[in-house]
Amino acid sequence: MTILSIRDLKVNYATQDGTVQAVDGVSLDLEEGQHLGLIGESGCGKTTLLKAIVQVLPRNGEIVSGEIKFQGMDLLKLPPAEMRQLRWREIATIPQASMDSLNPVQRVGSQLTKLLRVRGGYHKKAARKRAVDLFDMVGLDTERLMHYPHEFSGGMKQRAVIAMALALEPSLLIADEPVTALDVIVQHQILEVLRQLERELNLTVMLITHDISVVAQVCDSVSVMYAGRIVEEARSEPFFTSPAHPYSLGLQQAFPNLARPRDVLVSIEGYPPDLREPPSGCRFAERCPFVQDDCHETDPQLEAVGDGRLAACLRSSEMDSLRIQAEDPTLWQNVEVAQYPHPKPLPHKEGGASVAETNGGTAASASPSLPVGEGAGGWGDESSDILLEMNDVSKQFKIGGGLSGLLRGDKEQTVYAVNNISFTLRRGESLGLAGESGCGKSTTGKLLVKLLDASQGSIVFDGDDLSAVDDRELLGFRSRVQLMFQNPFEALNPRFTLYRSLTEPLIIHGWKDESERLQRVVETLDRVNLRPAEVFLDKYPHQLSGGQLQRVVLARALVLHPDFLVADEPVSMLDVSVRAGILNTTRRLARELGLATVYISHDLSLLQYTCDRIAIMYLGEIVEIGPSNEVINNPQHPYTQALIAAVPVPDPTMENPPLRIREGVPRPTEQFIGCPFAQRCPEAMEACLEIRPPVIGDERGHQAQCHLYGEHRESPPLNRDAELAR
Amino acid sequence: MSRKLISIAVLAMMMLALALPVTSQSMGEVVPPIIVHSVTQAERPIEYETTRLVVENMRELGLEVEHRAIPWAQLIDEIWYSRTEESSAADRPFQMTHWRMVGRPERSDPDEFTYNLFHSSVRDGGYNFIGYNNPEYDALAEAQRVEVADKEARLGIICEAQQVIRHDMVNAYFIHPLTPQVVNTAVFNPDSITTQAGIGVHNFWTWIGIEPTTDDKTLITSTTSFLNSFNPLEIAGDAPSRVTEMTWDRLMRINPIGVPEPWAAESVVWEDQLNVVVTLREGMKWHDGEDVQSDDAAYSFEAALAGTMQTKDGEERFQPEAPDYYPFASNVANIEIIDDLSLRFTLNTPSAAFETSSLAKLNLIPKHIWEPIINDLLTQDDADVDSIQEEIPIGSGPFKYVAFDVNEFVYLEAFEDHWARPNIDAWIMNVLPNQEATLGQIQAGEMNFLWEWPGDPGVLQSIVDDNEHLDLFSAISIGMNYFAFNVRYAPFDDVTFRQAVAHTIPQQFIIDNIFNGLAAPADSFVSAALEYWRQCDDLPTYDFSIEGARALLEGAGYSWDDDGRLHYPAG
Amino acid sequence: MSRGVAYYILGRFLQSVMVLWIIVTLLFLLFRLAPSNPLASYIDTTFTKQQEAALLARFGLDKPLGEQYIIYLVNLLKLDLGDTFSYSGKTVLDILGADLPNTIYLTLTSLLLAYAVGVLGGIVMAAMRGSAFERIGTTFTLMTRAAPQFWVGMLLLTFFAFQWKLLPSSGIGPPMVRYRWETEWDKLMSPVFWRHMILPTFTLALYLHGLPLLLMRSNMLEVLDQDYVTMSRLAGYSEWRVMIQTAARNAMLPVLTALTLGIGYSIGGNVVIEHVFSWPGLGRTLVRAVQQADYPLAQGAFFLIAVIIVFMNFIADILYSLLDPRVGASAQAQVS
Amino acid sequence: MQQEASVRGEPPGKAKMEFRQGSALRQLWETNLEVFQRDKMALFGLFIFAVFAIVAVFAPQIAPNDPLTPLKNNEGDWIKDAMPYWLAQPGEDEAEGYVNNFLLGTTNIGRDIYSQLIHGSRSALLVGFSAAAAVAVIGTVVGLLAGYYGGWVDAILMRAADVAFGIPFIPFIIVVSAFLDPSIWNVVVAMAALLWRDTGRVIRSQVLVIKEQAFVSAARVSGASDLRIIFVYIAPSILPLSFLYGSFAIAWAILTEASVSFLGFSDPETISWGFMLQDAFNSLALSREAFYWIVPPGLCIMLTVMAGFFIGRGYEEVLFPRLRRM
Repeated sequence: MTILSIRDLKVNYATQDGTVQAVDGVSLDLEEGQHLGLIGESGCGKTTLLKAIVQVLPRNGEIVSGEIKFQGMDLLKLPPAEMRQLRWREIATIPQASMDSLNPVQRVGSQLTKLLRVRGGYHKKAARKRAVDLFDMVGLDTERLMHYPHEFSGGMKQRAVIAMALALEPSLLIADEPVTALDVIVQHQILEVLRQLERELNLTVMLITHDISVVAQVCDSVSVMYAGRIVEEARSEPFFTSPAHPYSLGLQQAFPNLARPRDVLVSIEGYPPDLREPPSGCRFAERCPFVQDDCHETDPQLEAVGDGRLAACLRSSEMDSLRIQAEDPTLWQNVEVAQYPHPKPLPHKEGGASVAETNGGTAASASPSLPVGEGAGGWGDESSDILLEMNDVSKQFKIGGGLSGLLRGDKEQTVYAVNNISFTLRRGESLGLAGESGCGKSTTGKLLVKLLDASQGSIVFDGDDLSAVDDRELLGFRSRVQLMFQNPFEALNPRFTLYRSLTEPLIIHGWKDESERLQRVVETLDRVNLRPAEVFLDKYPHQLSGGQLQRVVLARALVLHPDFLVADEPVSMLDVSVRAGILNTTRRLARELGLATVYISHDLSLLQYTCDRIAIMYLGEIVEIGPSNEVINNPQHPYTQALIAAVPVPDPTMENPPLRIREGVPRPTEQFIGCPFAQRCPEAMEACLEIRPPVIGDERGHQAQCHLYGEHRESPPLNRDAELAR
Repeated sequence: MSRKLISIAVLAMMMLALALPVTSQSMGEVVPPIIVHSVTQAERPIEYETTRLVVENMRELGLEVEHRAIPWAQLIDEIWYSRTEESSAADRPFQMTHWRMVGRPERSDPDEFTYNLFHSSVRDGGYNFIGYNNPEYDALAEAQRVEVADKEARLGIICEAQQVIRHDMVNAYFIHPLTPQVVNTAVFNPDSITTQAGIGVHNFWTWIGIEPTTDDKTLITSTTSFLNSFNPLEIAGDAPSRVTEMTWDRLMRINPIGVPEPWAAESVVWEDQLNVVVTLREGMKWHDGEDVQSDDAAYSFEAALAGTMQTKDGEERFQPEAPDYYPFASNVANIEIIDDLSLRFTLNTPSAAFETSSLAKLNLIPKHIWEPIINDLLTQDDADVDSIQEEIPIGSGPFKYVAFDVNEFVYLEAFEDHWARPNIDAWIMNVLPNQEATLGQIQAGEMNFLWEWPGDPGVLQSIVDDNEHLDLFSAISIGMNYFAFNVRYAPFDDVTFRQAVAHTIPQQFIIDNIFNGLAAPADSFVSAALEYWRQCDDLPTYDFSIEGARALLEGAGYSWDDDGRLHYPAG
Repeated sequence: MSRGVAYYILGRFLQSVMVLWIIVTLLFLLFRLAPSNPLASYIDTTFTKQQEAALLARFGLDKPLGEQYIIYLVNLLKLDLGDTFSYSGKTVLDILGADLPNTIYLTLTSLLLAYAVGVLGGIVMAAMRGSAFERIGTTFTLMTRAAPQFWVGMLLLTFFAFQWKLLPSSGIGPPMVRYRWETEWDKLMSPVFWRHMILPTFTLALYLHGLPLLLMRSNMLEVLDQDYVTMSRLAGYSEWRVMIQTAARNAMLPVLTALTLGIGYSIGGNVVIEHVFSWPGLGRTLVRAVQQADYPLAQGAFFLIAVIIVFMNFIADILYSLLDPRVGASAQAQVS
Repeated sequence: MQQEASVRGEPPGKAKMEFRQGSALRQLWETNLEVFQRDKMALFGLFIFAVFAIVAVFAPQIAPNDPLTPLKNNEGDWIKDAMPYWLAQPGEDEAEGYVNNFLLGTTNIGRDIYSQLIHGSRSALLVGFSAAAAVAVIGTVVGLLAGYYGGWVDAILMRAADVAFGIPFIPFIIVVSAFLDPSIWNVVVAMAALLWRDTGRVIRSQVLVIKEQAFVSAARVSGASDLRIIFVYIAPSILPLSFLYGSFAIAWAILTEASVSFLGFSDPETISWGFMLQDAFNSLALSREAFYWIVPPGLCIMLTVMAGFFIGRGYEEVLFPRLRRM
């Protein structure tokens, strides 16, 4: 039975600059018990569609035409009061950013019971009982009912919101990005909950996300939305094996996949069209590698393409051959270049780029195509000797101390952010730091660039101990080490033009000559594929897209020709379609320029794609380190195993194994005698609590710090109840 | 080298020699800038405007004059405490200031002003802050005090004193204010209102004599100043004085024409220059029902004389417990109780003002209440009667205490057992600093007797004109407004200069324009209200005339330079 | 109350005490270094040097500055604000103790009135965002905030008291009535008192209502943009519930804090209103004391107002941390 | 650093360069421009200030009479309580011996009210702008230092702010102006001594936010010094906030000065609107029903204060777009 049926829905937003046709003729059917995934880039109308269904569009939004039928009722003709009654009793919605969806000044439990009483007609007692049941159902401790939202972790909040959404036993659940911005383990747990509830409650679900691997895990069918239209509809399996629309194809190939790593990821460069004046032809034509002339004129309609699939592409009949072509990343790369047409391409860019990017071999061996050794601070490949050494480095923060803290009544606490980590980095090598949030990886990144000073231990950069540098030496260091930031929207001074932002490092480092600076800036912009560079010089950050901004950030990092780059979650804020582009460019340049790189990310598949080696961090310690493939394919530490197991795979046929650890990294306010992971470790033994685990390694440099491989491997398993009682 | 130096020196000396006679012959140094003090406009607009006017006229004499308007408290500081070289403000001693003396019944005798304002003995610490020091005058001031028996002779001395002061122009008197008072004649019989010379209609005689014409026999008045104490041994200001004089009787009272007459005393008989016998009325009662007896009267003076010797910074000092009244009792050498109703005062020195400033000044207080209080105070180092506030003040006056809220109101009612029971039943005084509110209340009938008006008299006049039931009374005050000169320093140490400045005061213009006619011209510290003491030959006059002032200065050798600036006489 | 909150409160309290001590020290220096002479109110034709010295001794002004400071602090701890220069037989505390209730009645009544009107107005303004009504309403509110209080008071006085004689012009009541008020309770039960309070209260409330109104309006607009408000819409709550129970409730928090702070600041800021309406409160006493150079009194009034402000700031912080659970023990409330 | 060989053509011209260098200032200018372009009320506020500024500068030329000197009639007496000519009875003035050309009449001692009003704009603007400038500068510097350096610098400065928050505002101004010589500068100094507290705190918290933003870290990683970070990176971002608080401070300062003058703690030689009202109140203008004396100064105060509010709100709406009217 069709539970939700949308016909030719059109939603417009009135803005100062014109009418945005956010949803433009969407038709959609949702059968009872179906789990539909609605995917697409941000800004393609997914959330608007949701808001239109439950009719909570903002003031400037208007449903222009179309029909939304829910269980036979025409929602658009329903009086507002009756529509209101439907919400959450029949159609439950989990809004985006559900982190902030709980009232911060009310206990979560009372929000839930209030909902049950006001909307569900429950009596006080019954409501309380139901609340307990619901918390149980989503896997939350019922004690938590008495807590305030700020005392919840992100995953717990998400569970609470799910509990609220299911409180009135709706027949349809629409979830908007339910796991975005959550740590991988938490994400895994939430998806587990969703999957379980789908099964138990026989829910009909519509899941809105940009992450196709999430869809693969939870949904049985997929709709792809692009620029206010649905461009493909399919069951999950055929969709993931053989997408029927070039956009789907691109999305699929843009995702790193732990199970089937690629040498080069595809990036769908460019942006969705301006929906104030949508193009008359295919809306994807601008970015499509398979574009033909008639694509620009003819607006393709959603048509059956076999296997019960629908696709809106003029070339859908040739899709099988297109799929094979699409395997070649250069096809998409050409699009990237085409996006910034360059009248006179630089000779040294050609070939080199594609060689480097298709080559994917070990890092430093790729021969850079740039002239080598340009004086002090130049980019050299003198030898493969050690560039950086971390020796037993620790970092603690004191919070709430001092006179003012005392007066404010804060008790001083020490946060052990980084504990005794050691590793070395060779010139040109790339290392990935992975772990859940709060594991100390960003702090390590800051220590590496001396944004923070280590509390103990030494960091030796190119032979100099960083704790002992004087101001002049520090300036020298600063010219050789750079940081690339997570959020490109914050990484640039909004008040500076790009030229000003890029020229600042040069000014600081004493480049007096304006024309030299300009030349360097232009050259660097060119190198990060922002062409023609002059176009960008006078722009302000808000005039650029996220992907472009991140390229500018990269350019600023490279403008001084550093030896060493730390990239802290360089693409986590970006849309999937452009992530790959940034990663590719960074990786290519690092190899071309012999740049040593440290990538910090919670996304192991990304690190596997970009890094020679990966280090796994937990509570400020490196628990495992080794060559990327080794760590991913042969994880030694139980924590690494859990992390890898939690990564969703964009393949509906592969179901992740159930996780054996709970979410939630404890706050690092104490130092552990034994293994910091012991509390969460499924393999924990008695020795883990008392004795520091040994570092066990093999000849390829794959090391793990765990008792499972040491002399205490025979230690009896930990009795957790006894431990809790202690 | 040295030759060159010498020639330069010689040349310079020649030039100096040439220049010196020219300057010294033609004019002296420029008269330095003068600061004229007054209170701020916000505090007393009339005084501020007057000062402004005079300052502008003084500038026409070629003087550089600054008008320094500061709050009263600061003014006191700069005037009172910068009279001598040792003072903290010695770098800027005051030169000229607007000053005001208010009229009080005890000032009906000229002694206080004659002696306390000008005698050289009060030059360093007392009211002679202008630093006037004239042995000839001192003799006159002392003589009038002793001249008890012969009133005519005393008048002669006082006239001479007025002549001296007027000639020496130590204080440039310009007006005696006419105190405007408004009475609601719809509730009071206007004929029953008594005007007291120099005080006005708001006086003791009016309070007990005024006849209410309606059933509501309550007199409601207000003050714009402070009502901060209700204490028979403290002089806290004008408004509290009204209250104490009604609540506590006195042996004598100043009668409407300014002469003391027996009041609580049946008779006051001078046995000689130093001894006076006072006999009390029979049957007087304290408000608590006790009899008023001669030992109460005696104690009233003893309390004022009570005190301890205290050592401070190695200096022995007598510390009176009632410092405000001590000066008025200090001439008493001995008090002898003759019987229950009569007692004899023996004085240290003969004093003509004894009746006015002692017998008619000191409040009679009940010994049975005050003796324990004073005795207690005598054991304490740093407390005096100012720190005492009786729960229910007990006096023997025609009015008795009902309620008192500091700086808010005082509420008295007629004392039924008094031999001169007032015609009204209750007397209420509100504190109303807000003049608008005062006007509103007198018009609305919320208040029926306006006795104090620091504001624009013209407004009051127009209100009275608009309201049939309001009558305006006005009387020349004992008080006066004047400019005081610090005679210690140049240029005000020169009598001619002071006289010239006196010529710049546009007396009539001030009366017409600033006081709206509600002021009388003044030429002496004795008010025209005190008719008897003003029966003197014409005092010197100083008409408003800038030319006159210039002529006077020119005659004394002052001169003006090309920029019109005034220079001292040469030499 | 958790231990963290208890710690927070204790810490804030200690901080308030320290702030107060600094203020008290500044106050001491301010008044000791003042140019006016404390004896100004005593000057009379009979004033002698002897008397002067005695008076200085009586108020302890002849001692060295350091010694005076210690005495001053010790006395403050004993809640002894000293004797006034100009009110005989009364201590500073007596005078201020009589003033304080009047100031509090005036302040609280006006604040409650102002905040009731302001909060409701703010909700309405937020709900009617963009309408002509909102534009006119906010402009009017801005006007009331821009107009000098004393001026508004003067105009109101002219019409209501002088022209139409509807309301009394000043004070808290005629003496014939007032002397029967033996306790504060009697005063509060007296219709005369409330009649006298109407004009000053209205003037003050007219000025004070602007802050809560504008604050409530902007808070509402901010809260209405929050995800949890969207969430309650999505949850199918009625618009009334969304606006009042969720949005207004959350938007109220800063307004409540502002109210608490407002109590402190109004008590110090009522000076002008009390002057215009001759309201016997702390502010009027302070002005008169300053004019009269009655140091102990002015200092005492200043001190008392400062204590109330610091205390109210303290309460506001505590209140905020209690009302908004997010402001935990570690966060410093950034209100005001 | 060695110069790399020119890979590309000629560098762009010099003029364009300078334009780019001044970009931070230009951006700031644009923010200010945006405030007044976006918000008509803010523009109106600016207009009010402009009008009063012109009046203040040319006060002696505009005012027909000296504001402090009482005017005299033919007989040399003061022209007291003259009604504005448009209210006066015809012929009344001739009887009194003067020509009534007073727009707003005269005071009770014959000063020209209109001239006082004109001259009053001087002290209002002087007080308003100098106090606002002081408040903005102190508050900004305090906020920058406390926010950027944190630690004990922050602790001391914020404790100082707490103290400033604990000192009763109007009483403090009264006491200071009573103790010092009456002068508007003392009022300005006293106001500035306390009012910086709000600006300081808000700017501090803003600095704390900006300091954590990646572009500041980026500057640090690039080797920028603390001073460079504070003044090149952080300060321009918080300057609009300083302007915001500055505009509100103009309003508060004018209001406060009026209150203090009204209570009689101002310099009587300097005409201000508050002083005029004090004069009117003490000279019983209410009883005279001299509305031509009472109303204009109050309106002027209200207008200038509102101008400050309008401009402040303009900044608020640009800085905190959520408050924006749709």
